[in-house]
Amino acid sequence: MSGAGPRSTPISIDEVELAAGFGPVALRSPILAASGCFAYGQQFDAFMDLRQLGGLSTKGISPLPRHGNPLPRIYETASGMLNSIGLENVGCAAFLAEKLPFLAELGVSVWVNFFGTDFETYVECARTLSEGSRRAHGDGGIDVLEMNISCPNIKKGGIEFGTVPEVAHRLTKACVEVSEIPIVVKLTPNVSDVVAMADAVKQAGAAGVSLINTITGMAVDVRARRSRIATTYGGLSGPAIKPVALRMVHQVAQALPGFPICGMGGIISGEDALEFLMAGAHCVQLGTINFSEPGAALRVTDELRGLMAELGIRKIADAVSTLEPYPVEPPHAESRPATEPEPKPKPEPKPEPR
Amino acid sequence: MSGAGPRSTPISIDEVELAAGFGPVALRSPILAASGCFAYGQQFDAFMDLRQLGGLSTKGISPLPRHGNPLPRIYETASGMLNSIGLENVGCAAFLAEKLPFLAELGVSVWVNFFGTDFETYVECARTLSEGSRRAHGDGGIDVLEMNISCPNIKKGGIEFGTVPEVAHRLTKACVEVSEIPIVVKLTPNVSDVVAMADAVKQAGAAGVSLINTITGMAVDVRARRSRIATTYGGLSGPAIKPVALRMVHQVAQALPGFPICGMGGIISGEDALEFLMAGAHCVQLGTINFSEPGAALRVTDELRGLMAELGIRKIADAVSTLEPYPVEPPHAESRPATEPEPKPKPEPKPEPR
Amino acid sequence: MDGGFRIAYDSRVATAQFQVEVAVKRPLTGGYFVLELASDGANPVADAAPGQFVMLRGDWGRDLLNGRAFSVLEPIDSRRFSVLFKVFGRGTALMRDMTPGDPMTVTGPLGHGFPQPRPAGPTQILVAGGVGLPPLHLQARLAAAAATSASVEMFYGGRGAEDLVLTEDLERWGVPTVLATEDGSRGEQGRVTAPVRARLERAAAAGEAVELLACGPTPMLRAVRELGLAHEVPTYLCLEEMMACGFGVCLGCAVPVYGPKPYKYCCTDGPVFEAREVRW
Amino acid sequence: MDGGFRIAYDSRVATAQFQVEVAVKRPLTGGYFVLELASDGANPVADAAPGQFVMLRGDWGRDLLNGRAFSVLEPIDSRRFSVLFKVFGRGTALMRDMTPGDPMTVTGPLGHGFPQPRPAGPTQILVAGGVGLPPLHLQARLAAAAATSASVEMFYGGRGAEDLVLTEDLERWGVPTVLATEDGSRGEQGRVTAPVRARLERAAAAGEAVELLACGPTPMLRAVRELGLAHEVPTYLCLEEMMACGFGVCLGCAVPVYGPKPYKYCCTDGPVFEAREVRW
Ligand SMILES: Cc1cc2nc3c(=O)[nH]c(=O)nc-3n(C[C@H](O)[C@H](O)[C@H](O)COP(=O)(O)OP(=O)(O)OC[C@H]3O[C@@H](n4cnc5c(N)ncnc54)[C@H](O)[C@@H]3O)c2cc1C
Ligand SMILES: Cc1cc2nc3c(=O)[nH]c(=O)nc-3n(C[C@H](O)[C@H](O)[C@H](O)COP(=O)(O)OP(=O)(O)OC[C@H]3O[C@@H](n4cnc5c(N)ncnc54)[C@H](O)[C@@H]3O)c2cc1C
Ligand SMILES: Cc1cc2nc3c(=O)[nH]c(=O)nc-3n(C[C@H](O)[C@H](O)[C@H](O)COP(=O)(O)O)c2cc1C
Ligand SMILES: Cc1cc2nc3c(=O)[nH]c(=O)nc-3n(C[C@H](O)[C@H](O)[C@H](O)COP(=O)(O)O)c2cc1C
Ligand code: FES
Ligand code: FES
Repeated sequence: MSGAGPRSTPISIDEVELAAGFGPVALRSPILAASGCFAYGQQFDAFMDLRQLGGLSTKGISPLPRHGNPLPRIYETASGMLNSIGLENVGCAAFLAEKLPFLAELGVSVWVNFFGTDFETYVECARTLSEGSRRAHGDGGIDVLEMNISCPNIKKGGIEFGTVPEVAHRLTKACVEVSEIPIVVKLTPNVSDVVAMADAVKQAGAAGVSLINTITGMAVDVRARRSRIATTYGGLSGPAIKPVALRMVHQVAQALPGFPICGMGGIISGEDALEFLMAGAHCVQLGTINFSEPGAALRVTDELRGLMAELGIRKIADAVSTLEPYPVEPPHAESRPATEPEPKPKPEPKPEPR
Repeated sequence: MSGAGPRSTPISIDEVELAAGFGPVALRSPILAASGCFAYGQQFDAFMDLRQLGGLSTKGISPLPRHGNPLPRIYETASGMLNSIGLENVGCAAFLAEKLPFLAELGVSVWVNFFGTDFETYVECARTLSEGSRRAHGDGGIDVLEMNISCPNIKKGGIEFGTVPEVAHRLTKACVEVSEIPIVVKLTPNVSDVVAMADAVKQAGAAGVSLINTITGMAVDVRARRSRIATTYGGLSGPAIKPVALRMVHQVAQALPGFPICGMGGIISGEDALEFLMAGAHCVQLGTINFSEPGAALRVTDELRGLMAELGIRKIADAVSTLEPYPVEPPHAESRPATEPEPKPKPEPKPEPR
Repeated sequence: MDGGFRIAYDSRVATAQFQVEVAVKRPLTGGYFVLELASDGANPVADAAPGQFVMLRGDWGRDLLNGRAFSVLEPIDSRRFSVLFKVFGRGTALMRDMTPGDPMTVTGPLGHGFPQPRPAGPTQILVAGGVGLPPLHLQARLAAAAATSASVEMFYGGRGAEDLVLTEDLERWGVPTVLATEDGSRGEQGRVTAPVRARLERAAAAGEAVELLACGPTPMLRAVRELGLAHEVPTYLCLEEMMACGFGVCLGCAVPVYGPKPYKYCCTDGPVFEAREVRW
Repeated sequence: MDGGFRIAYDSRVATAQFQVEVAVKRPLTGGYFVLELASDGANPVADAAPGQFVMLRGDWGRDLLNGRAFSVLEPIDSRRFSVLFKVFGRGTALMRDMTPGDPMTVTGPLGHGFPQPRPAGPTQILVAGGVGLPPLHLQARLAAAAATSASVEMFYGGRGAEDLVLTEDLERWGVPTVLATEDGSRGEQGRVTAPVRARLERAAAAGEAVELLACGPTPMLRAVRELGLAHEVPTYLCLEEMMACGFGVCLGCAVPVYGPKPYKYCCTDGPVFEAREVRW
């Protein structure tokens, strides 16, 4: 294949700094846990030192508690899984009273994923969470309100919030206005033009975007002649969707340089995380992998640190949005030109099998 | 889990009929080979008896020959692969002269995938292929013109053909008008609303839709700091995308009952194929699997036949669009009602581990 | 190189994730296997109660994402435990192909098990079918070890004789056992619920206090539930739902219940539920 | 149950897909392995020429989708052949873990190999690096067998001594061999292209007709290409591109060339290309 990549000089593990910046939000590491895959954090206390996380995003919170969908709610597919949990959650009040105090103590970046069932309840939820957090914890409570406008389970209007730029713009603006806490909008991949969506929420004052939520999918039980999911469709997550997530992160990073992006979708290794950073994410979240490997976030953090040392990348900022183009092939001609361009000194070979 | 599926009585393999109908097109089996994954058919002659196929779709043809994209063009991802071949093809004239005669001889349904670089060349391509085939082969040449409006590689207008319903409508109508051969439109999954697209081309006179083309994706080589694909993005195919494909087939089948759908995306087994049929596809195509297993189409055909026998499904039409809803859970209450509804006779258990 | 994933965490609390190796894979009749797993250090599965389970995962790459749930068959000692399985889908097929020394990752023990046999308590009628045997086999083992075996009786059903495994253990422990096969090749002919019904009627006639503890295929559990409700005896069902995590975070394993909320969770609230509670 | 996929087709033509079993897996130094594969019946790889390759796939499930390309190391007899590999990514890691009896699917032999050694033809200078050894090893084997070994000379390079494998074969066949290692632990110190350059200069001075045949890492092939062009000797490079199919249908393995079309295909037009043709 044509040429090899840029040369890199390994550095020592201790020289690697994982501190990351996500717009106004400082993170001690770019590795966070994703919404819906980490509950409200407590369960993971048994498996790892939560303080080593960059942060975590809670299960999506709505103004009132919600019960979930009928079963079955999940099904495994090739390198991925479908879920239709139904945004079950304890509601704003119980979250603030019972869950936030534990999270506020941790000292990691607390992202609270939230949603409403219509325009008003979205705004109400943002206001309640922002006010409740400031009242009880000052600056030390919720760091980011991650607004989920990508939920396929909300009947009325839900789809439009996530797929029509103007609607998303209005909603974001209204929530930003009532919240003292930065609002990051979590976008759905189920759109023709993710850049238009990101641009719309950016113009509305969003502090950044989270990319991507699950892709709507389905599986069929041919013996029972039914969908594998009671609500027919579910959201696809896991390694299967990583290429789609990376593409969307890259599209938005190219179109809106500097606008903070939190990347996610199928990350299970430090190398995966670095792919997202290089494509343009400022930090990443781990979702599905937490189910099979509750300590995954720390393993991935270690792997990322090791890989950065190997590749001589000192700081996270030195990785973000740093992809290079391929060298241009010599122009095509019927036969090799007599005066072939001087062979340029070739870059160091990267590890290749041959 | 709640209840089991419908009871089925196995039948003998010989009772299974694979003949399928796709609107005006009769197929000896619902298993076809997908465009871009079967070249023009000849290479597979070495691996299988092509006459046992339901049909095949050729590599996409444009009015003039096209060379492909720079390399690398492909990369393997979790349960899938990315490609950016660049719609390399021999062009209409060479196709009609050199490739079609071989295909016309086979006696299987010949689908010719085609595209243009703008409105005019699309229409020109449809006309040339239709006229050329009728002139040389009468009714025995091309059976379906599969119009690819989902190509991410066409610079100008290409995206709009595939993502804006009105544009797709106009283009389809123009091509239908110049073609004596049924036109099936191959839709892209990279849209917010696939039903709107399907409806638009149906109204324009399309004989059916092919669902889905690849999902735009990306992978990063962190050592070389480049995309794994020279053109940055590629199309994701393979088992990873099957849930998305099934969902779109089901959405279109529900919204436009009876409208012929050719389903594809990650099919590698007879069970996969039956999932698509039950979700609403009238026939299916196999893509990526042909690369690693050139005889896959016949294995899948055998597996489908065996599974139909096991499940007592005599004809393809008895499988198409036959999913059933889940039984409704008893209503929720604080405690079990004294007069619990009489336990209904439960259906036969399907094979379950416990 | 693109990652498969493996981990090695120390167990920090009773429920943890830890590494084991396949120590023994013992084929039984009917396609069943006993898989004995061993860890380097002491592991918390040693204290597992009947009905508790583990999530198991081999070094299987990215396609099979989640662990698979298996009831603990025997907590052998501080380092070893075993499970019973039968090939069902892709994960269990990979387990069949494993050989001693192969690494696996375990999360557990998880969930809440059956009520313990109480020395002077009601007679516990254990109803087992298929791969639902392990919790009841372990319940019988503990009852026998506590020399209170008189208080448990096993009713164990299968399609044919080859589906009834590990019955020699029950014999050795002196646990009264009724076997039933649908084809009549061993024990009574028919479903196991028939002798259970007879036993309940006998108890009712004698005014004997009994409890039902069941684990097996869903249709069997539905039948046991109805028997228990009809005879108004305490009835505990060990349920099985699709699980991604096993420790209460994915919310995938919902069980419809009566109560303040419409759903409980199989992994953390169960897998053992009271029959009256289950909204079936 | 969700399908893994396996197939069993009879070979109908010279290029076909067929099943084999791992017969022997022989570890060499430097992490290299020789994998010997055996089919039940005769298979077409028996006739493979140096540079021809096979697509190999184990029973690996849905994650690893496509076959992996490997040059034929030795077409042993009508049923057996071998390949040489080193662990690079996930597929080759799975190959390292395979044991005798494990099934694999083979497509091949594929592609076009090197020009044959001709009894009175030019001296063929074979340049090999890393896993690029097999085609040249086979070329040397055939030359030796045809008793024309005088017309081939091997130049073989690696990082260290452990990267130079199967050199005992070359010795046994009496093939003149120059070894080079970057760390100087065996043969000349430095890249293998240095002695090749010297050899070309010697040939030029003596008016000796020579050809270059090379297979190895891309940077080595680029250097050999430039040497060949500079010395105006016929130069054949065995290239390696990402391949999904190996038989000309995916169009993934494009090689930029000079000629009527801008691309040829590594799998069907190559993998051996003339240096002048390659648009690098
Ligand atoms: C609490 C509990 C205890 C269990 N104990 C045992 C036991 O001791 N022995 C035994 O053989 N089996 C037991 N099972 C069932 C066992 O988990 C499934 O047979 C197994 O997950 C099937 O995996 P597979 O990869 O072979 O099947 P696949 O169908 O390929 O699995 C696909 C996905 O579905 C999930 N899945 C499939 N079937 C079930 C099911 N019935 N329940 C839960 N998840 C399922 C898998 O975990 C996986 O995520 C238990 C299940 C539960 C919930
Ligand atoms: C004609 C030809 C002959 C070859 N002969 C040999 C040989 O004799 N011995 C040997 O060890 N290796 C050989 N290779 C390279 C070998 O195919 C790759 O090392 C192997 O595909 C890597 O697979 P993986 O799963 O370990 O790596 P991964 O990186 O996990 O593979 C991911 C995907 O990329 C493809 N891929 C990765 N690297 C390459 C590459 N360099 N070339 C082509 N495809 C690649 C894989 O096939 C797979 O589809 C040859 C390649 C070609 C094209
Ligand atoms: C079971 C489950 C529940 C989820 N719940 C939420 C949620 O409440 N809010 C939200 O924004 N995203 C939710 N997600 C999406 C994840 O946060 C994440 O965007 C997605 O799963 C992709 O990442 P992954 O591939 O690493 O899992 C959920 C995902 C899963 C699998
Ligand atoms: C290498 C490659 C080339 C393709 N070329 C075309 C094409 O020319 N025209 C087209 O409509 N679809 C093309 N496709 C898309 C396939 O026909 C199919 O829609 C898609 O791959 C999903 O099916 P699969 O998952 O079974 O591969 C191509 C796919 C691949 C992998
Ligand atoms: S299995 Fe995840 S919550 Fe129960
Ligand atoms: S590898 Fe598919 S065309 Fe060459």
